Amino acid sequence: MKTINNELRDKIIFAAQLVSISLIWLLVIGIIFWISNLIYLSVDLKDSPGISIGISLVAIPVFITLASILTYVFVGFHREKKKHLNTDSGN
Amino acid sequence: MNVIDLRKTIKKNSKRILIALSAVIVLAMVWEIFGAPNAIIQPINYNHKLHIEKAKLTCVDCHLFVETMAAATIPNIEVCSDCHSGEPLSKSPEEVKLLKYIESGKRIPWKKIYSVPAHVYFSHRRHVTIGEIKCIQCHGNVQELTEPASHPLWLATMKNCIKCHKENKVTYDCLACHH
Amino acid sequence: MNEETKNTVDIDEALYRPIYETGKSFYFAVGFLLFIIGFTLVVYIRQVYYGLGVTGMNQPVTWGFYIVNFVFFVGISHAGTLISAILRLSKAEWRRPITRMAEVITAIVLAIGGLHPIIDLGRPDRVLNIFTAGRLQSPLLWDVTSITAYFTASTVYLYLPMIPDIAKLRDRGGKMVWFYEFLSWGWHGTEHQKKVLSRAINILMVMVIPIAISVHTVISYIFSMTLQPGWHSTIFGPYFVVGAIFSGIAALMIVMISFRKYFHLENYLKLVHFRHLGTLLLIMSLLWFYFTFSEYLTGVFGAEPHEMDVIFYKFTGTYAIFFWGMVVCNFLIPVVILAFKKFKTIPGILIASISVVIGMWLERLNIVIPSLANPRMGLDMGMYTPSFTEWTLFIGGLAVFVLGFLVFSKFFPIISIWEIEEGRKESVKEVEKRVTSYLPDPANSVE
Amino acid sequence: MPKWAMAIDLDKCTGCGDCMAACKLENNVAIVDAEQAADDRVMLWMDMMTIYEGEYPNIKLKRIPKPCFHCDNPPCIKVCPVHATYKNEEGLVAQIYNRCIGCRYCMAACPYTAKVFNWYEPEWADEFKTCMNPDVSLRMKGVVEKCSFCAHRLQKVKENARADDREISDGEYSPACADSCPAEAIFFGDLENKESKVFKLSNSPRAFRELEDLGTIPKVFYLSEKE
Repeated sequence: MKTINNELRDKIIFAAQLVSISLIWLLVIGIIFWISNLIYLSVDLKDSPGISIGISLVAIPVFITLASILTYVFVGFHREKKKHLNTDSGN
Repeated sequence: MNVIDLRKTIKKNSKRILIALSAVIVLAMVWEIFGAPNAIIQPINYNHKLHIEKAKLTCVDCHLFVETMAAATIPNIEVCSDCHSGEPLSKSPEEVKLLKYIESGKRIPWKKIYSVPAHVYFSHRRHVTIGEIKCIQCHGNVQELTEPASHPLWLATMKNCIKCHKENKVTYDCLACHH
Repeated sequence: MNEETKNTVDIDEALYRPIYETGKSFYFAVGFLLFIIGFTLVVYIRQVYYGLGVTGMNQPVTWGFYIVNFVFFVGISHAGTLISAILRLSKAEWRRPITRMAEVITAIVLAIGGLHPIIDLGRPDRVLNIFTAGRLQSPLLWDVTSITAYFTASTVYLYLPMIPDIAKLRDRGGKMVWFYEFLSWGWHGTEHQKKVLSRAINILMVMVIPIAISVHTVISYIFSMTLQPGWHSTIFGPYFVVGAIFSGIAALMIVMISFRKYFHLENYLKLVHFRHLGTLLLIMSLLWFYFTFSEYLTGVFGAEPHEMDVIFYKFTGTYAIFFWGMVVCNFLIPVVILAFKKFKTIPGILIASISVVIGMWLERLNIVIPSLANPRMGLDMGMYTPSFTEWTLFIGGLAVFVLGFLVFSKFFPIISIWEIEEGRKESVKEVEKRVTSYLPDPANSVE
Repeated sequence: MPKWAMAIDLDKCTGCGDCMAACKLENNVAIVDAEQAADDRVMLWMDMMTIYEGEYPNIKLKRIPKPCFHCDNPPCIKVCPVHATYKNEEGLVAQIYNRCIGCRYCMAACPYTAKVFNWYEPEWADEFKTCMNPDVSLRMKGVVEKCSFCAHRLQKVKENARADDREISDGEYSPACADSCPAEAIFFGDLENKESKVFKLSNSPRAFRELEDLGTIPKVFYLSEKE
């Protein structure tokens, strides 16, 4: 009973972690959508689109990098955790 | 044990439950967005078709200012009474209602179907006379209607306005409508 | 399992204590702050209901306290991430007990500061227009993007170095294990994990510095992109950045001193830390004076009539008291205290820090209001008196700051435990090795 | 494309303030109470600058009507975060009230302080409500507004001209202030039309513009022998 509970708990926590990591990607994708919408608007209204594109070229990579760093850490930790658990059970 | 059984059944059918739940949510959203809006019921069941075919009227005969002013105007007793006065012209119970309004001098409380917000300047003249747009384009095939439209055929949202203006290469400068 | 971990961390027990022991004064403080915040909320809702007329702003002075506080709070937020990134990058060993607090300041104050432009809006209900119909060409949108980026970056930068500590809390068991397990991301301190973490922190700290600098530069652009006298100046970008770091360090020291006193962390936050930060503050104070001097000298020397109106308004006019108060608070007091070792004690540094925070707030006031109060056309001079609403929202902002800090200290260690441990275990040797590598090679020098 | 501009002859102007009153009535500009007015929250699209020169008893008084200058290079439109203020093809600097979020950045950026803000929900006495201009939408609290060169009149004029299939003649479109000026000191017209009165006045040696060195290129010309 207890072990089932623990497994379920681990799974729930892992799912929650996955959700939180996907949230940051959601934020990044949202920002990309937003900025591209603004670029479309500035082209449509002939309102100096060059500036918008310039700003977006700086802003978007920053957000992507931030999210990738988080994902990198998350993936890096969990790959190791699995190994860690395997060696534990092996012992 | 009961709890575990319940958990097992839930686990087994989790996919189905999930699908059912999401289907309900999607349906609710679709209903909310595309569902029929409340039908508008007019005080008199006016028959456009009859008036156009039998009485040989045109739109401008009753909607007096379509071609010359911003507002097209909805005809009221003073326009109706040009034809309907004294003896009823038909056996329709609707006409009796109209005559009652005319006799008592009360205005018919028509409900507006097409309207633009107060911060929008819309001119029928600009669209009908200058732009040469047919009434059908926005109001639908009114001459075939035997009773008043229960909901607008075309919604006067800014998105719809801009869409048409872009298609017809007319200005969509904000100042043309907002001032 | 529990006993093992407990034994190993016993030395730093003092750092766990704030999390597990909650005194009556804590609840009292939280209750009091919540009361203030609730009251602030009521006042804000009243402002939304009646319109911005309830503030003291008027026609020539269209921006008031809200924008002043926006610039001020965002300035304070530079304490953190920027200072901690610079210290980490330069491998300053004395950074270890400081970085966490600095990063927390950033996250909390940035959130408060970022809200201020929304408070300032006449139509907060239309704020979404920025997303549906925004103009990236407007400096306000530059702000929105850069503050979002900085907030994301600094939260990540606060969170990642905290993971090992969260894992420690998880292993100790006790309250809310699931919460710590969720946040610890399966950290077990293996070599690979350590490598991943340190690599991520390294990339982040290099990235965070330009983002942080861009944020305050962009905030200065709000002013310097206009043609107004006193604002339209190329020096504003660096001037604001320097001012921000300046006020940030001061705020950091105030927070450090209060926590030191409140949680009895004298053993961790020693005089030497304050002295080092004090020296940094002194440098920033001199730098600030240099920028201020250049800013006003160019104005006075050029003597453009509209520019002179604004300058005289500050030097001898209505704002003279605030202008000279700013000079005293930002330059005279800190320099006198920090330049002499005799005064450079904890109370002395506290006085200097408080004076700098007040001075920097006055500086923001001196930048925003006088330029607006002296319109170029031959119009009457404007007047600005903040109303009760504005004062309340200012105090409310400060209350959110304190509350944020208190709540944070209840859930996470306010001083990075693993970094202290690492310092104890490894850095002494490492520093020795590093310092020897700086010295001339004895074998070579003999020849 | 026409380019609408205004010329104000200060030598003719008596400083009576009729333009201000006409503007307020034409554009449904809210009337604030005395307390608000004392707090510098008067709402005027057409303002009157009063400049005192000299010391008592030799005081000279200058009265200069000041609408929005509808600059060709407007500093206000560059800073707007939501396209609520922009310059259209005919050179009118427009303010779209329903788009405005009330950040007041344009007000801070305008070197002429030509814009006003609705600090409270505008209110009118019942007597006023009957004489509102239906062509101009009412503003709500928390938005910025300013002189529009009576753009609603332009729409009407354009509509009339196009219905009759002709060009707009000089002087056909003119804002309320120009129409009402008893001294006939305000002229309005198209700068691109070389025959128009405004074009001729703008090239007069008496013509000058406010703060020309800023490069905002205002489209309101002042005419004066002095200064």
